[in-house]
Amino acid sequence: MDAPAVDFTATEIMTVAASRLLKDGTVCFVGIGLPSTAANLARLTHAPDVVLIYESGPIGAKPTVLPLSIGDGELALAADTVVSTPEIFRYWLQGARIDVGFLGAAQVDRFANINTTVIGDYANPKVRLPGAGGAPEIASQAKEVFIVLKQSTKAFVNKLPFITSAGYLDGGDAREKAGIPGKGPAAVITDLGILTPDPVTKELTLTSIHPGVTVEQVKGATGWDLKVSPDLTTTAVPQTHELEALRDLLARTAKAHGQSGGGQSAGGEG
Amino acid sequence: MDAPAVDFTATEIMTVAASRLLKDGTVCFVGIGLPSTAANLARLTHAPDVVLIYESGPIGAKPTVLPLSIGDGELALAADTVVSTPEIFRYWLQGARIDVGFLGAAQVDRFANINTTVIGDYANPKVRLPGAGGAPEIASQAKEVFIVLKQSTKAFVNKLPFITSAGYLDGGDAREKAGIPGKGPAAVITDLGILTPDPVTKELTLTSIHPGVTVEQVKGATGWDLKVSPDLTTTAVPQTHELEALRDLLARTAKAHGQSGGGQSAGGEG
Amino acid sequence: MARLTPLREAVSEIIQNGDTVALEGFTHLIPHAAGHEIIRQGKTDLTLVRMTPDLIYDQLIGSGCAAKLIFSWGGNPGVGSLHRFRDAIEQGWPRPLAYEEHSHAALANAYVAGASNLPFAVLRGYTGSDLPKVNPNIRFIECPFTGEKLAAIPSIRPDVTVIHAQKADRRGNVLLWGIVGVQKEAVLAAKRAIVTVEEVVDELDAPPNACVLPRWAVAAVCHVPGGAYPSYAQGYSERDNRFYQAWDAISRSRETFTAWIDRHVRNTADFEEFKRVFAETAKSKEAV
Amino acid sequence: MARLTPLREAVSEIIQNGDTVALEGFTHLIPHAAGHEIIRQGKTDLTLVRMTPDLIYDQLIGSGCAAKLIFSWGGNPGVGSLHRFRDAIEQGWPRPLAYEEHSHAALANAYVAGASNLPFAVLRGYTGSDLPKVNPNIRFIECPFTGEKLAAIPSIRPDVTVIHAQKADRRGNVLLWGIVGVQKEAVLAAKRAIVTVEEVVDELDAPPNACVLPRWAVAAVCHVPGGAYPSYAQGYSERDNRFYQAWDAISRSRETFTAWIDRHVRNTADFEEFKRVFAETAKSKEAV
Repeated sequence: MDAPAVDFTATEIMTVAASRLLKDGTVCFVGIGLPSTAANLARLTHAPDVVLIYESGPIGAKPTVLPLSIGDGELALAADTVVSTPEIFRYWLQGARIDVGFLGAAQVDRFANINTTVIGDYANPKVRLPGAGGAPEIASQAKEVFIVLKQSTKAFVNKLPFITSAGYLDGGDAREKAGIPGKGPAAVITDLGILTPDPVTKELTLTSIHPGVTVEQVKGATGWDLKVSPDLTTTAVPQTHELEALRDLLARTAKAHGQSGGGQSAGGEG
Repeated sequence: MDAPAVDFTATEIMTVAASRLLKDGTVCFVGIGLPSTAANLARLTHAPDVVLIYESGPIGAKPTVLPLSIGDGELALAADTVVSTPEIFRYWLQGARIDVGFLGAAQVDRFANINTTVIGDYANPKVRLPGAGGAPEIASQAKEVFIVLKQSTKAFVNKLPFITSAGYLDGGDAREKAGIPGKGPAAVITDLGILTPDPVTKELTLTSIHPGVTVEQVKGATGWDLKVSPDLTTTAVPQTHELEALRDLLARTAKAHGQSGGGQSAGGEG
Repeated sequence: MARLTPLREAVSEIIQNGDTVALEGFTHLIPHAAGHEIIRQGKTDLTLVRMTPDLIYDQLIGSGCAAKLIFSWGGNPGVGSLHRFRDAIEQGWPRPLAYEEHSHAALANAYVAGASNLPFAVLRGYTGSDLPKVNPNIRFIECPFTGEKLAAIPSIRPDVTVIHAQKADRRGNVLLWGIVGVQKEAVLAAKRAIVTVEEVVDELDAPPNACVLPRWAVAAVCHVPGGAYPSYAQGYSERDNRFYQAWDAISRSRETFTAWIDRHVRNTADFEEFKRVFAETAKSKEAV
Repeated sequence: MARLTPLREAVSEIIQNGDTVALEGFTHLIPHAAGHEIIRQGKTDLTLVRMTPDLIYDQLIGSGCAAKLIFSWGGNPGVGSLHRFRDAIEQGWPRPLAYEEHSHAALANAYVAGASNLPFAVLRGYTGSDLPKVNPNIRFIECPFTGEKLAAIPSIRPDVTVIHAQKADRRGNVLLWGIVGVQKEAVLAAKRAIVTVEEVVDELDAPPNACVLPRWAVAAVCHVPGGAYPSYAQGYSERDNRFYQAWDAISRSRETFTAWIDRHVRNTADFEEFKRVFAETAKSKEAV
């Protein structure tokens, strides 16, 4: 029986909301962690023909459990084909064959630029993050980009210490002027709501808020004075079949990996 | 029983002489036609571990009959692996992994430059030849090059109308100065003898003459005043086992291809 | 997204007059049936790209389909010259043929650059060759780190690439194997791709890391068994070396060529009829 | 030409102090046993190259083998930070670590350029990123035909590349399959290559167009079953995700790290002994 669910966590609605943005048939370059969870949930629910590409080489991956790493054998076994990593980046991503790049991030700024490199000075970092991985070219070359990460003032900062991967740079037409081919981030999906770029200024604006969350909460979790859309909507709650699919997926994954929450770590690769 | 053969054709001694130049274990990039015949004869006689690479993709090809074309299925079936044509040229030839490039030619000049493009003017050709194929990069990037073709004044010309693939250019250190990595043609094997470059001038010099051929005959088949080495030797006649291996190979080939002399055409692909 | 479609429709809808078209296949898997269909439909003003313009391009050129040729080796492999190619270049028949000439290494790299969505390819190549003197699309650049001089050529980005492969599944995913040549690169370098296949199956059963083209990278998949003839499809057919030799006589004069093309291609409805007519011709010759 | 040789000899003879060494494997087939042998032999001043320096490089860095790191993503996949990598970068322990940082796309292209014997790689990349500001080895060049601006980076040419593969035959030909990552390019970009394998067989029985490295492209093949552990070899073993999580605690302090490396690597003779000692540790933990 399908109906709106009543009991779900903030992470669950974030994952479901992210998954819904993936249309069936879309060719999606998937980052590990939350993006991979959301993309596979889409594949297991409304988008059976979504094509999932992982930077390690699988094209058309159909994992039955979530990969813990970007190169799990599970990804290769049921893929349409597995190519080399250079080919993934050269023929498929740079080849302009990717509709959606689905990324995580350590930090984003108000123009949806991404930092996964350092906090503090590059030469003398306060915190050294994993680095770029595939993100700079996914962010610039996928036709559009979705970013999924939990919202906090640590993660949503006014000015990034380091731009690893371009969103809209300084906003407006800066991205276009820099000669970046893809259209850029279409949405940032968090545990509190959905932020989308203003059509003109490209500043991230709260356009959907998850049920039970207040605008003040979202603003309080943002490191700049977050604009709120006059047409602010409330995110549709997960349907029971979506939530069941997600929970089954995570349970299968935990069982297979001998641990809890595989694929749910925030610091995912790429 | 192995012994010097008594009855053989000019083409046969040419092929046997060419095959003998290939050392066992050599990695050889093989052109179709005479080079392929000679290289496979080497593999079937003194050089079982020679590695034959064809530009269509087979690496370590071990055909039981000669290929009529550069992409015969026979080449793929018993190869160590078959890669893409771009990979052959990029990772294996340009990657400097080829010991010997074994080429045919329509014309050569006194510095072992090769023409396979046009006779006459490029824009208004008298005879349009097939073109470059793989030869320009084989000639420049293999560590050394062997050229095999029948000798005549039409083929051995003083000045080429078009240099498709570099030998020693204008001679001396011209090749080195042009920044060409490989050492260049080590020998031109014909149906009359073997020509090798003078160590200093790089001019092709007759250093071995096939039994029963006169120096005048060779000079008469050369479009320039051919120098003859003071140490001119007579080419060792084919051994019976070599000749038998060659004839068996050609017979098997004729039977398989339903024709005579497959792989013996002079206009083979680059 | 690949549609399973008759070859006639695919050629009609996907190839336009004036297009840059690459029909690839390195001796193996040459898409002859698709070449015939282009002739049948009278497509014209095409810029044809192919590393080894052999019989298939001799037929297209002799039929007047081509305005320009980009190539690196033009001959009848193991036999000799391509007479229609030479007649077009040397005598302008049936129309003048512009041509741009490269080496195999350069064209292979140009397809790789095209598949990689780069405007040019870099290679160590052409040193000492006269080709750069006659082809302004061969230039030289410097490495920004070492200062070394390297050759550069424009990438190949066909409007349409046509290949022949062994298998497709019902959704349009394609598998080829054996001598795979530049086919994957040629398909991915193109805006649109047509693939003719020997067989349509429920499951590809591709080995790991095989050369597979996913359905969404291909515009049309056409089931044309034997569609590589006289080339071959490994595991399905053998190369007809005798036809390559016979082509020398057929193509030597304009008259014998035109008669052959009219009878076997222009006056047949499709590749199935070509095969019937061709078999009849072969039989009657044997009878004589 | 590949010799079948014990891993100890291969590392001793083929890897020299100060070499540029790439140990590759993209989650799959990571050559951990070879990494341990490098630590055991106290190789030092290495420039280590790897797209994803994960546990294997955390161990090499923490053991003082590395002077410099060239990389594009440094983390414990699915778990978090690499503590030894961070300690070296942030605190200079056990020695300062120079590093050069790229994106995956750039390093993958740099290996391709290395395998192709080109001095640099060209890619559409880094646009809008701050990485070119901190890495002088990221430059921009112009297309000689279109004037477009493209990124360029130096090719990667390791002195030695080390990989793990599923199979070798007795002559030293190597087959790997599944997620093959950048291994072929890394091997062909290197002056010398060491391959550890799960199995040595009479015949590879490779499918057509498989990822095969011919024996003459490899310096040494070493039979080290399980040599990817805690990474995996498809068809042979599973990734030990629990060890990746356990590494977080082991590596968090210099003391726990050093104790682990001493017990499991420095004080074991080879990978077989590592496996025995490791199994004992695991058993005693379960007992507690």
